[in-house]
Amino acid sequence: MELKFFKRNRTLIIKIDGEIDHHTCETLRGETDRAFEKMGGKNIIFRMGDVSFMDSSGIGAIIGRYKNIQRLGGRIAVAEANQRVEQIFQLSAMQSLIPSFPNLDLALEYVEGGKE
Amino acid sequence: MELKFFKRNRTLIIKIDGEIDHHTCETLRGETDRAFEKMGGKNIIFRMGDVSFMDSSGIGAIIGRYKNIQRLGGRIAVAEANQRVEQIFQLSAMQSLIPSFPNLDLALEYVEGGKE
Amino acid sequence: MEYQNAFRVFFAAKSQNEALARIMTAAFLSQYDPTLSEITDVKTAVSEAVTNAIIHGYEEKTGEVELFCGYKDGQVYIEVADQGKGIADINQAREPLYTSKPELERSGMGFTIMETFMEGIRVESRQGEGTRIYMVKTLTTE
Amino acid sequence: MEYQNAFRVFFAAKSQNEALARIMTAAFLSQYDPTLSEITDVKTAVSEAVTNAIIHGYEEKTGEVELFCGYKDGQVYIEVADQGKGIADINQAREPLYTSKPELERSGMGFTIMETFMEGIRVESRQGEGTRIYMVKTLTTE
Ligand SMILES: Nc1ncnc2c1ncn2[C@@H]1O[C@H](COP(=O)(O)OP(=O)(O)O)[C@@H](O)[C@H]1O
Ligand SMILES: Nc1ncnc2c1ncn2[C@@H]1O[C@H](COP(=O)(O)OP(=O)(O)O)[C@@H](O)[C@H]1O
Repeated sequence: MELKFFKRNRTLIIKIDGEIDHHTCETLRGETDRAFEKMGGKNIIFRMGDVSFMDSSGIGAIIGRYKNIQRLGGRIAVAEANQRVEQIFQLSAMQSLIPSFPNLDLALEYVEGGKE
Repeated sequence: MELKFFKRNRTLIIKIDGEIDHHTCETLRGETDRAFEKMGGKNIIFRMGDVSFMDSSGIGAIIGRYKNIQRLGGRIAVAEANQRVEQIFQLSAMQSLIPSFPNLDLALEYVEGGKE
Repeated sequence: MEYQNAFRVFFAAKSQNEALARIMTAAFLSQYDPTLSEITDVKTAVSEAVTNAIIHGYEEKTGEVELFCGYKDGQVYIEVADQGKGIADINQAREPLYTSKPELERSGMGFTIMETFMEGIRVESRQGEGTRIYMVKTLTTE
Repeated sequence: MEYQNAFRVFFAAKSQNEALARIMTAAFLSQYDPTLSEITDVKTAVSEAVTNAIIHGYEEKTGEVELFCGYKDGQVYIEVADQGKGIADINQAREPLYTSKPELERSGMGFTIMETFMEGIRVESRQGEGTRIYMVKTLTTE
């Protein structure tokens, strides 16, 4: 798994490439939290277009970030998830908390639309 | 492993794609012998540029074809073998019987140069 | 049962072997021309079960995980086993969203995913002795 | 020996599992950032040993092949074993170009290739009980 971090307005964008499982989630969690602290910001978007595999560990990691962010009044969203990743989100009913958008622009619109 | 058969003059050219091991050699042997019988010809060239793996089973199969062909007065050559395949040929000292050429043209020149 | 082909592997209960288990499973399956989606279904279920063995069975301590893959008449049979802690209440464990390790950010969706992506799942577990999961999937054949 | 990571797999002595054994080995090795050439060396040696178990050990009849891969301090340890026929004369068997199955178009180069591509190889065999090959390779580390 490879991670790339970008900042747009007050949103940290994390592009995930490769496999998300319990093993790689440790990196995903650690690096996301570090980047969020260092780069500042309020919201998080996970760009998942290049995720080649994800199991339930991915749900745990995303919900974990949601819990942290939400405490600070921020929003979190997922963008570009493929059908398989989407299916796993649906099973977990995660989408009531963390919406999933087909592209980055829609995700940005949603997270930046949160109250100040 | 995938095989493609071509005929040029009196030479059957076999392009091998993929892995050559004991398992795939059965196909390699069977299809080569069938094609040789059906398409006629005198010589054989194995084009090995797209062989991604080969173990000693490959040597056995090539020498086996050599023995058949030689009885009929034909020649056999290898073309485009990568460094790894070349190394395995060298270990077996097979090259005294079956020369290996960097490209098809040189291999053709050699096999077609045999006596009528 | 007489399988047409099968392997049984034992590996160290280390998280980097989750990917190894998936690759082994996919390589075995690919002999039978499954669809990409079938491969992913089985890989995902194996990933869940192996992860559970490592983090729940052995609680991330030393141990050995067993993975079996067998094929017979269009069906793939999977077993994942550990000799770890065992499950006290299997019914509760299989409930969606139930996890005994929220502090590790587990989602409690492992069993639900195994049930969704495979056809049958059976759980054998004894506290202090370990857990064995059996799963089956029928491959579509052309 | 305490390995830093290891797996031990048992699979049916079928020729399609030669590729499976190579994939498993390569997937295990790739955790340690080997060079492509090191991966191919080990895959080739494993392929030779597994093929020998299938065609010489079990003479293409039913049986189970065992493959072990372990890693410790920059070295990869491989074991391939069968419970087949066994080798009567190990020295003769290890000679380049010696084969007991010329009718199967074997080249007699299996042991030579294992010796060339791995650093150490040890052969344990008893007639009627089976054969176990041990091989080691040191990975270059940056
Ligand atoms: N191999 C196992 N050994 C011990 N307990 C297990 C095992 N597998 C699952 N469990 C128990 O079942 C619960 C639910 O498992 P699961 O649905 O996979 O969710 P999660 O792994 O996210 O906790 C786990 O939290 C754990 O308590
Ligand atoms: N696992 C085994 N069981 C029984 N005999 C074996 C085994 N491996 C090797 N041999 C014997 O050693 C000989 C040489 O093996 P090898 O160098 O790999 O060449 P090849 O496989 O081409 O015959 C074989 O022909 C066989 O007689």
